[in-house]
Amino acid sequence: MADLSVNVCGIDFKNPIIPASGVFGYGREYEELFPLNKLGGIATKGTTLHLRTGNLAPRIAETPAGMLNSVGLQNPGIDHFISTELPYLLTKDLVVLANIAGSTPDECAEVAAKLDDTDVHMIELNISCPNVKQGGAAFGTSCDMAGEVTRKVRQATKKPLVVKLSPNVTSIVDIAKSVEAAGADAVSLINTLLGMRIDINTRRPILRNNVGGMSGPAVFPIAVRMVWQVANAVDIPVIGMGGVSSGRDAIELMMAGASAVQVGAAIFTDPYAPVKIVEEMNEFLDSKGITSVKDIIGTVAPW
Amino acid sequence: MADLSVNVCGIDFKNPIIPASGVFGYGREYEELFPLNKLGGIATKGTTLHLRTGNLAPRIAETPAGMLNSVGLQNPGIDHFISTELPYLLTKDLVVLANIAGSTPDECAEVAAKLDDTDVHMIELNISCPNVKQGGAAFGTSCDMAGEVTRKVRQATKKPLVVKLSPNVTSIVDIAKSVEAAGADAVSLINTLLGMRIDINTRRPILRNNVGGMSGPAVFPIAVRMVWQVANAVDIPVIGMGGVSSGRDAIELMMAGASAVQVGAAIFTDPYAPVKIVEEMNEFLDSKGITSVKDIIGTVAPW
Amino acid sequence: MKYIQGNYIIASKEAIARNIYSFTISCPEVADIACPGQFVHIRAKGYTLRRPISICGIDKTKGTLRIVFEIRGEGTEEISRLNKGDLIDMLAPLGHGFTVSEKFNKVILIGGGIGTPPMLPLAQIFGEKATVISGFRNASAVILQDDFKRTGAEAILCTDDGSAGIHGFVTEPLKKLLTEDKPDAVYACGPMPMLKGIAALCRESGVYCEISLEERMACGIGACLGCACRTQRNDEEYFAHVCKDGPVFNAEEVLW
Amino acid sequence: MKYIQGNYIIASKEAIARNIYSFTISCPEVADIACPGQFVHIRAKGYTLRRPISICGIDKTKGTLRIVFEIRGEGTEEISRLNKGDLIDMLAPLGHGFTVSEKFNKVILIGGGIGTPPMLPLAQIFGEKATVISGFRNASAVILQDDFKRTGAEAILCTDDGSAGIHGFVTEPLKKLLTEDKPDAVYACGPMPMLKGIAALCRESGVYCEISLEERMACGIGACLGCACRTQRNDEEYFAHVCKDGPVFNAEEVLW
Ligand SMILES: Cc1cc2nc3c(=O)[nH]c(=O)nc-3n(C[C@H](O)[C@H](O)[C@H](O)COP(=O)(O)OP(=O)(O)OC[C@H]3O[C@@H](n4cnc5c(N)ncnc54)[C@H](O)[C@@H]3O)c2cc1C
Ligand SMILES: Cc1cc2nc3c(=O)[nH]c(=O)nc-3n(C[C@H](O)[C@H](O)[C@H](O)COP(=O)(O)OP(=O)(O)OC[C@H]3O[C@@H](n4cnc5c(N)ncnc54)[C@H](O)[C@@H]3O)c2cc1C
Ligand SMILES: Cc1cc2nc3c(=O)[nH]c(=O)nc-3n(C[C@H](O)[C@H](O)[C@H](O)COP(=O)(O)O)c2cc1C
Ligand SMILES: Cc1cc2nc3c(=O)[nH]c(=O)nc-3n(C[C@H](O)[C@H](O)[C@H](O)COP(=O)(O)O)c2cc1C
Ligand code: FES
Ligand code: FES
Repeated sequence: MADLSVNVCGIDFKNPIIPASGVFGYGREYEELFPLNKLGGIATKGTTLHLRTGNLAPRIAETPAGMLNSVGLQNPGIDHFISTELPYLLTKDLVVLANIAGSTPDECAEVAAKLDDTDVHMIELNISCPNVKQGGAAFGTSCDMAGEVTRKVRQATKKPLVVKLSPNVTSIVDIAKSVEAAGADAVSLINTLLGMRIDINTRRPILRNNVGGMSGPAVFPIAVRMVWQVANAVDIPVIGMGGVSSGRDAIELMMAGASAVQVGAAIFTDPYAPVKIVEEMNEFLDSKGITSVKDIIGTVAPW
Repeated sequence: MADLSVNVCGIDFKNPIIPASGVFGYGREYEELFPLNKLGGIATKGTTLHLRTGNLAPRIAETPAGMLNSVGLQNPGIDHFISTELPYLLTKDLVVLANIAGSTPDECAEVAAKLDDTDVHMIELNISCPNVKQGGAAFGTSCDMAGEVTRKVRQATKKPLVVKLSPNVTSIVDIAKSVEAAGADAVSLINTLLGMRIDINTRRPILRNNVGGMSGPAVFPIAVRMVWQVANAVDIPVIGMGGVSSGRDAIELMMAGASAVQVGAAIFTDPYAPVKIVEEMNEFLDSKGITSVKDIIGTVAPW
Repeated sequence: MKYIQGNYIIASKEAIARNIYSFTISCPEVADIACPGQFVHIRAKGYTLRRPISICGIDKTKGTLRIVFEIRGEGTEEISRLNKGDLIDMLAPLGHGFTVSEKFNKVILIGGGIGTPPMLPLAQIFGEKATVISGFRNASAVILQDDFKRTGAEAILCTDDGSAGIHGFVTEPLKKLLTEDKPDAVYACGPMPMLKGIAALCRESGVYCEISLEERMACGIGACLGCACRTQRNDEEYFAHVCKDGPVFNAEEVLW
Repeated sequence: MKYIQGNYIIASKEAIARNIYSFTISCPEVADIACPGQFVHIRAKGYTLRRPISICGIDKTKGTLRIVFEIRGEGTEEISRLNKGDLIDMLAPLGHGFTVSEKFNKVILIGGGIGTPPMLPLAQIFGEKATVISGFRNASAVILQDDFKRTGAEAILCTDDGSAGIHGFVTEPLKKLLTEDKPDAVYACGPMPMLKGIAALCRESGVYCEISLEERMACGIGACLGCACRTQRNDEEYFAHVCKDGPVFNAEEVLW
């Protein structure tokens, strides 16, 4: 049994596996299947200042080895999260990353400020949601905006601040550097890639929002590349995600430079995916005689 | 039997299907399997001023529903193309798109100038190859550079000029507009997405070049989105590609706005893919009573 | 709420119409807790998303569930390749089913096309108290009529082209029944325009109506918020989720 | 050059060692034109890239090819699930095979691990003129020894751990043979370090040596330029392609 624990900006995780924001709600639904304490952490559904109803349906489309979603940040608002969901999650013996978003930098800061008074472990600031009109990807695709929103949120909270980056950019390294300079304690990547599917019988986009965010195994090579580039360019830790569906994938992303790994769409294919991934990682490490998963982080040897 | 012919900037194609540059060499190898005149056109292997040896192997990696390549523009040089490959292809009753690349705008222009004296039908200027150190993606990820190289090549040739765009950008629409303004007659998209895979046993990137370009079905939703965005933003025709592996995919990309469709990685899975795609498109059109494939171009009705 | 994910043996497989298959699946722990109107979420090998399919039969004694599905695309085609004896990966039972009240003495069950299967467990419960109206494109698409008759329910068959049963839509016999002999409840599943028409008729007649909706799903259990459906409760608009709050909704709550 | 893509019936399937399978495939038109050293490019359901596998037997009379492959990853695992009677999708025969000369009176064939199969068609041609040296990790990985013996060739077996045959690498017996009784040619296939060692020994002894290389492939027919191999011809460096110019190369031409 290898030591699977990791530490990301001062927070201890019993293992590196975290269900990604948006696929796991606030944990209650999957708790019917397994105890949440099997997980290293949970990234909660993107939460905003006020309740949001999200986009019209259809919000989901399938793609080769992946999917599109255009949920559009439906959520009950941060007050509900703090009063009802967070206290429950905090009893579950796993790290809680509160994923937050907002239409303006000030709104993001206000949400973060509310969390600052709670016992939440980390804040994951989503500056990369492709499914909302304001904020979202607009923040994540400009270095200036990314820096500004990070700075404002930084000022609003002393919690470890993870900024979640968009892959829909020319240089994710530049964005990562700019949020690092603005005070982020870590970055997480990748959010979804903007995609589209059309029903050729009706000639309508399958998603009511026309376009949506692509995730799942299809995007894994892009995640590996971006994690590798960013981990080599910044001094803060990187939380990796994008298409991870097996222990081997998680190991690969950690070798590329991730200190912890989030799992999204794979959970829809197999709800036990995060738990199995933990087991598979352990098997791999044992088979190689590696005693601690920390020893593989960033160990890829480029040619 | 529906009318499958299309016309892209004045050039007639008997059908919209074109093997994409780099997967089909100069056509000779696949001619063992089927006559080239079954195809609408051929986009030839990216060719530069002088012979290039390309990158070290491994140059190929598999990914979920896709692949990476880092061939690095290995080619025999434009003079060989003009003396040996082009005359042969011109006897084959299909449109020849000469795909060209170069390390500097001037080099690209010089290659184009050489082609200007030949009977090649179109020039496809690749400003988006992720696998070479100079030129390549560097041109395709900046509006200024993309405009400059297009302008220089435009001045060097009167041939219809298609500029091939990179998906590794924040706004492909901006790049498309800038090459349109610089005199491109059409744009083709998408080239490959930059990705990486690591062999977790050796901790080495699978590709000797560390990173490579991702293509295949996995990228299809990104291609649909980008073709749709670009087709709605420019007045010149769009040649679509990226992950097309069936007649339904080709129809979808044309509904998104493509006037013709290139097929790449799918040919590796099934060498007859381009021929089958033509047949499947015809079947679909017939089943819907659509008499000409031209009638579906850009007909998606967004919500 | 309670659901399980597991691999279960297909006890029998039958092709009951062109491209329509019936599977009986041995899954005692699921059958034990399943209710009419719920669905199962099936993994199709090679596909990222599971496919939601209604429960068409629950046999708690034998520990089996029955599903009936049509090949509509690649995923259902892949599932249709499974054979008797193979394992099927299900997350089940899911969702909020039909409200079944012992007080109901007369109910109408309406199924349109591949929306017919979820009506069968209700027919089994209500028996002679139920009238089942099923509508299909044409005679070759007709399914489950003998099953309905075996429950003791009255079965009225309609086809769009008149090639079997009554020529016309299910709303015609429904109109007649609503005026002639007002039922306690109407339950329906099928294409949206049909459900909309049924809901309007029930509203006019003041009859309680429940409908089962479809939406594209990812998680199937209410976590991803993918399968939104605009509803209203207590005069407030509310984005419910088909997989958790539905698939069965009170027709009055749905904002069409 | 000539190759065909088609779906062919698997005439027989055998597990010949742990995770190693032997298929005999009925494909008269391919068998008819196949030569020793060529390979087939097999489609694995659900995977984008085909898998290259050497030809291990050619029976032009029966119209069959034999392949022997090891499960190394997901694609070969998928292919291993095919059974007798199933169709296998092949693009074949591909590549440039071994140079077989009637003038050769004594040849040495060397296979390392899963590099052994392509040596069998050569052994069939050379028969008693051939000495086959095969090397494996251990006794449980040993394959094809009886097949080699049936060709009349002399078969020398080595294992890394001495659990079968000679304890040590194939280069030991090779050294001996090169000095004792100089052959006309050496043919080899196996891991790179082994091939490098063999090439060096042959060069020292001035013996003609051909080796079969591996590289990751896409098209398999020379179109995509994916499977590059640094070689030199006429003192000029040249990026050859394993699928078309190889997999068999003159050892002298390869730049290691
Ligand atoms: C609660 C519920 C119960 C259902 N019960 C039945 C049933 O008993 N029998 C039956 O034949 N069908 C039923 N359906 C419809 C069935 O889920 C779809 O026909 C099926 O998902 C189509 O998958 P595919 O792979 O064939 O099509 P594809 O078009 O290849 O599927 C692509 C994606 O779209 C989704 N999708 C496509 N059509 C639908 C749809 N109508 N509803 C939801 N998702 C869709 C798929 O699930 C998949 O994610 C039900 C749907 C829901 C939501
Ligand atoms: C000319 C040639 C002949 C071969 N003959 C045989 C044979 O007779 N028997 C046998 O067991 N194996 C043979 N191999 C090796 C065989 O092709 C690989 O073991 C196989 O491709 C691995 O696929 P996978 O799905 O199991 O592995 P994965 O790692 O899942 O494959 C991922 C990708 O890498 C490629 N790949 C991985 N390893 C290799 C490799 N060693 N060579 C080339 N591509 C690789 C795969 O083709 C695929 O594209 C041969 C290879 C070549 C090039
Ligand atoms: C249905 C769905 C909803 C999502 N919602 C959010 C969200 O609210 N906030 C966020 O930061 N990311 C959200 N994401 C993105 C994921 O957290 C993750 O970054 C992405 O899906 C890539 O990982 P994967 O390929 O493992 O799914 C969502 C993804 C999906 C599929
Ligand atoms: C092996 C390989 C080589 C390629 N070489 C070139 C090239 O030389 N020039 C070019 O413009 N695009 C090149 N491409 C990109 C393709 O033309 C195409 O844009 C891309 O693969 C997306 O299409 P696909 O998903 O159908 O493969 C290459 C792609 C592959 C897979
Ligand atoms: S499918 Fe995830 S909430 Fe309904
Ligand atoms: S695999 Fe395409 S050239 Fe060899």
